[in-house]
Amino acid sequence: MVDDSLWTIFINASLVNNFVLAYFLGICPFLGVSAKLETASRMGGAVTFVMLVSSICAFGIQTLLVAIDAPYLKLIAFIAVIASTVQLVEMFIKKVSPALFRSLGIFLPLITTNCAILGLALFQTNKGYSFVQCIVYALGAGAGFTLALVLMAGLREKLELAEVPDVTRGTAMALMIAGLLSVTFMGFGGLGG
Amino acid sequence: MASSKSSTDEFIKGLWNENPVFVQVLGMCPVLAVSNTAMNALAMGLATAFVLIMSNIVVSSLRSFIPKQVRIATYFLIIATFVTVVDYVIQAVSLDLYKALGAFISLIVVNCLLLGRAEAFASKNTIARSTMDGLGMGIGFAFALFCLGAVREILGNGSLFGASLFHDSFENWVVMILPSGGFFTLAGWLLLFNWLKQRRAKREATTALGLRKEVA
Amino acid sequence: MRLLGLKTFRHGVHPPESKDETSGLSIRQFPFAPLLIVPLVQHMGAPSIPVVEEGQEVERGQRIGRPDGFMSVSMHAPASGLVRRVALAPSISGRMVPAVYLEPFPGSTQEIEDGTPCPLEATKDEIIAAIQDAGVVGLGGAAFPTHVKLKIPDGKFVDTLIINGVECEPFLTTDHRVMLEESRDIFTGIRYLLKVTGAERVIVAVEANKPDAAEHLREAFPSDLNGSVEVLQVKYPQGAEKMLFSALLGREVPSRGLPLDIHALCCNVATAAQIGQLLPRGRGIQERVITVTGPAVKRKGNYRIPIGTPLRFLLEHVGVADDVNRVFLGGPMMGAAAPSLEISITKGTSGVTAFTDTAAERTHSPVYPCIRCGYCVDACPIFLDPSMLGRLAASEQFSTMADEHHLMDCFECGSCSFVCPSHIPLVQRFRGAKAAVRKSKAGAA
Amino acid sequence: MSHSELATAPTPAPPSVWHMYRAMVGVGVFCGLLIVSVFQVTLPLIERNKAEALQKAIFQVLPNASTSTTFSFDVDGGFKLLEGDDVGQPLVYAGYDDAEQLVGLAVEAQGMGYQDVIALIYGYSFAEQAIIGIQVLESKETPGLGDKIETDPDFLENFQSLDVSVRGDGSALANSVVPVKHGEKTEPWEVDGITGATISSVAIANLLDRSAQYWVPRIRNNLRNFQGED
Amino acid sequence: MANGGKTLEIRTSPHILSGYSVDTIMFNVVLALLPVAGFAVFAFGLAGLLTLSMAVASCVLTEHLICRAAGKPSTVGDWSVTITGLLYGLTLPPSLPLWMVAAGGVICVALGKALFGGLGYNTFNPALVGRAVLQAAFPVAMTSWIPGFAAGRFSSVPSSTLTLPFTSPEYDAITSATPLALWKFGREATATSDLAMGFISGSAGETSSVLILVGGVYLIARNMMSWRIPASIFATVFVFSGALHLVDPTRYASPIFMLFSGGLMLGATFMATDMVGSPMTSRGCYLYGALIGVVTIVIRTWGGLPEGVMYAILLGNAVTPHLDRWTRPTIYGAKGKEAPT
Repeated sequence: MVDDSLWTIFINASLVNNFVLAYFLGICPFLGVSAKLETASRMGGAVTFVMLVSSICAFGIQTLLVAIDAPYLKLIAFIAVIASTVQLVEMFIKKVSPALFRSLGIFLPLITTNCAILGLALFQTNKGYSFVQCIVYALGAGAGFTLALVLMAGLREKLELAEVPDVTRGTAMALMIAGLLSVTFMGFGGLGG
Repeated sequence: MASSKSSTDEFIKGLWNENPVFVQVLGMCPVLAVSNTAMNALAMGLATAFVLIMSNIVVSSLRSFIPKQVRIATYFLIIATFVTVVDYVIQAVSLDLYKALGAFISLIVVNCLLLGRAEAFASKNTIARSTMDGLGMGIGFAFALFCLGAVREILGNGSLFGASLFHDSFENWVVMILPSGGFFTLAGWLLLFNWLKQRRAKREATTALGLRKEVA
Repeated sequence: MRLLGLKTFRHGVHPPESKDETSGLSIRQFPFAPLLIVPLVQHMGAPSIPVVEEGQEVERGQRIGRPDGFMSVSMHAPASGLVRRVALAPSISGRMVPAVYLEPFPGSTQEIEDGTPCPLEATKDEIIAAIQDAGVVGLGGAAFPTHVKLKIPDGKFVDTLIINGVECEPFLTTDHRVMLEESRDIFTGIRYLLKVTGAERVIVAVEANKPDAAEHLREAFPSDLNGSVEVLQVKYPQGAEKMLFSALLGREVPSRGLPLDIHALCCNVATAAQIGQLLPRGRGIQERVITVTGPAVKRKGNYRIPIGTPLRFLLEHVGVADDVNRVFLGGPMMGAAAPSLEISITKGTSGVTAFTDTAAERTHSPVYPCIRCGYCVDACPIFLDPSMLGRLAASEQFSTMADEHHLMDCFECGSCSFVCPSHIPLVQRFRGAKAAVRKSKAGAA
Repeated sequence: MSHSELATAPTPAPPSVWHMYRAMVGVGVFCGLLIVSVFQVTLPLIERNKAEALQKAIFQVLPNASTSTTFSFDVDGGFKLLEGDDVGQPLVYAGYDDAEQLVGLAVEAQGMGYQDVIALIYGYSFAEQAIIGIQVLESKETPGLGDKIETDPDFLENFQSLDVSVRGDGSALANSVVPVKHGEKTEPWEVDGITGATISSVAIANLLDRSAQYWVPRIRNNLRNFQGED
Repeated sequence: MANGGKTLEIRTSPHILSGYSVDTIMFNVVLALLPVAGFAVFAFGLAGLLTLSMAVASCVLTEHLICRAAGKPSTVGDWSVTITGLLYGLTLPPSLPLWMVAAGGVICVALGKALFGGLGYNTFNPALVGRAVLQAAFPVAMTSWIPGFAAGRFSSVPSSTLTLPFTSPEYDAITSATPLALWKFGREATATSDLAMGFISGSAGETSSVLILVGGVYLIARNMMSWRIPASIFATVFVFSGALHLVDPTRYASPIFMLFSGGLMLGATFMATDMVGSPMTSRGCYLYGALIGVVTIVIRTWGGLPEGVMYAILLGNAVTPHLDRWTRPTIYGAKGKEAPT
């Protein structure tokens, strides 16, 4: 029995419990692809899209697994579905829009090992969301991921030109910015409650 | 290919020089998410290490059996299987621990470290070497997680493994067990590692310079 | 664009004007130096080819250099005298350039002989040739050969001619005095320019800090000329061509385009005066009006100085403070620092400004990191982001500066450096970056 | 594929489809066996752990109970003893004392807290017409601040007897459970808040109110469901 | 020759400067903050004085020591760290244990500034970094307020102030709620005159709106601060909260209350305007102010916390690079047709 309103779900997934800054999901791409704004926003778009598709798939699988009473297959089924979803999406985009494929192409394989996608599937199952709630949850999570990534990219591009001390350069600084963003996002606590 | 290296070297490298967390910065999600207490961190580290060792063993023993085209799929399958196993075992052992680790046990599947070792090492090396590699990397990972978890728990909760370390009036630095504390603590460890690395590099440079001067 | 009643452009800065000390002083004739060094490169373009030899005697006003192609002008002897040498001489850029060393005869007269006049009735091409022959270049400072600018290609046209009497550069009062004392020549020059360009109207632009000049020109404005005198708000760099167009016409010269693209043409007021003075008499440029000023100068003033007068002679003549340590040709915003006192006055020199050590703020100001105050962004008349450009320059990302941040549109007016509270030498960095970009482009081509 | 092969054959022929099937199916069978056997071994343990945890929570919120029974609720049919997996139906847990007399019901409830959903179980006493205990099952409230809802003795005292009596007609609660500022509690249906952790304490009060408004009238109207069968 | 053997200095133009310098700007900000700090000391007595002094001292000392450790000349002389210290101190509850004040000061400068490269590269406002981390670290202590103008405030300090390092503070029974908390959790509005004059409890520096505005006007008059940012914040807050207030005055506080309560005045005037973290273009400044205003009201109205200015400004800092990028003005001549090159 989950009666969370769609708005609550969205705000929660994007701001209050931001996937990156509160749940630490998708940290690898967050640190890896956030150096340039352009790639960051594209990655955000790609992840949001895959999240949406795999969330729908995961919802179907969960329904199926409950029906055949095989909860132990959940993880394997999810990861298989996500991997193949990514493949299918890749093929689909390649066929439908080569331009989009060129801009997203290199990120799609990376997304398979993006824990945010699997995390989304697992969380939505744990929370027992309905179909519509799942879609909103996926959109919220994707928006939150993109927001965090884009903010991060802006700050990193700015600091690219800074005289950052040698010890801080690289991942350590990215983590510090992430920590500060995380502190900032704490201000959203209680929204959507 | 590290053909000249002994199995012990494979073990040692994961602990320090190629430490998956501090040096390679891999598998960040669990590192940050469940390192809010030393216990959680250690449990998570050991769970990951277990999956890593087992998947390394299985992958390396099947390495001639698996065709190249389907290797990633099979690796995922193998890893996911062991993660499911760990998931159920932890549930059976302690429900509280299971609750604390939450979905992050399942998320071991997408830890880049596992697929990385399977692809880069286990699929090309003998079972013995792969085991040692898995052990080294796994323990190195668990060690790093413990380092984070210990700092966060000591400052954030005034305790270590749940045992209170200070007087009751100790004021907890709550931020340390919050998400931002995870980022800051890891950043702090990385700063320390960077600093040590740079200091060593500088010292080596000056020694080399000194030698050159002596020669001259 | 109009603000508070007076037209102006957006952005810009308000440096202290420091014009009061010389703006009231009439133009005075300057004596000949014992040796005049007349560089054959006083303009943008190809050096003139010397037509005199060592040991040759020349008359004042006689041609000593002929143009080398269209992008070049004639040179004339500033005094009657003996050509000592035709050799290299130091220049403001620090490079050695070919020059004619001329020793004026003692007692050489400052009277000028007339040549073959070029009347207003002549054809366009004849007038253009006469301007080239008179050695006229832009006297505002850029020293661009005027006849090149006036040669309008087929298919292009000019509807408005702007005569630039803004003189926004602090300290300088050259144009101010010229407007007051040579208005007749200015209007004669304007007639020639209108004829050549085919423009329908002329606007004489004067900054609001020279009300007497504006008033005088308004009174002297010939009734048969279609045009007006416009008073503009006091703001630097109001005198830049592009700023004038946007202030007066509301038109913007396209990026890396020419004024012709917006059917306008701009000419400095002193240049117009020279044309009006020289063409009816068939003469060439031999001297020009220069403001000699600055805290270190004892007898400040506006002088009519023979071209080729060495800086050392000039400063000795007007007297400078003992602790003078910086001399600029031009004003303090865009003027170039003199590398030595051996260089000489050229056609492009609109002023000589000397500073003492104590007045030289920049020397002692520590450089801080950019604090992103945004002063420079609000100052840049081209709407660039000097802060970003400065940071990019510091990390030597020159191609990014040119490709994404329009580095090449910067015309080095100095507004950003002037306002920067961190004292970052922005313009200096941009010059370096531009040179690097040009070099790499040349290398690629 | 070993190295010697690689060395001798620069462009190795792609493996046959059979090899791929063999690998996938083989690994799949191995993995399937492993998972299913582990699942079978651990399942009873896990069930037992969960049951114990639930039992503990029920006895915590119904201090006088010594046994408990699970009921499922159907909007049309009222409460029924849970048989098998009655998936999808909300559950309540009835607690009985040593004399097998019904002491009360334990009900699970959840609502949005400061950071995330707070899930708790509360005990409802028939005799007192009041909530007589709560136990937080899941909360991510700020440690040291929001998590006082689990530790603050003053706050927990609210729930030793929180009035949730129903109106005469049995349709709704007589008084809503309302949060008040710390130290300003005057009525038995008010919840005395925690200074500095207002959000979390208000969230508890609100989620209890919402749950009690729904459950308490239904429980009272179907009282015989719990007594009749035992 | 008059200048004898002296060599000429060759520097590129321009050769004159506006006379503005980083240290003069920073020093003037310190001057503008002094009345606010003075009022804080007047209102909270010894506790206020100790909090502010400790905040400034810890920040300045940290910066000095870090510069030393890095083998660079100390940058304390540019006054920027003094501003950080003052602002940070002004945002703290005056009864905060001094050891926490010191710890936060170290965090301000080390985490907020030095590790990013020092002045000019501190993307987030250092004072707010310190405060936000403290708020997350010690939520209870950071939300325990003492009332201002207490009797005997100049002769004694609250028991919490002198808590031993690393131990929990003990509070006297005199803690009281801020106007925002009173509104949020009890719908009690505070009189506007009390808000404006500072007869309320709250952070050391958020109590006197009038003096904050005086300082702001001084800086704006000297062109040392962007007027656009505070103007945009105030306008947004006024319009947004005013619209809400019109909808339901019992649920949503009046716009005047929103403007004058909490840290909005101090934040909008002195922290959001920190040059390093705010946009450089004018349009960027308007958007930045609007964002801060909206986020502040959203957090205050619907969020879990009574006050959101700090988070709003930090978020504004994070968005600044994008604002700068989006509002970059079109360069001169780009509108016309591109000329053949």
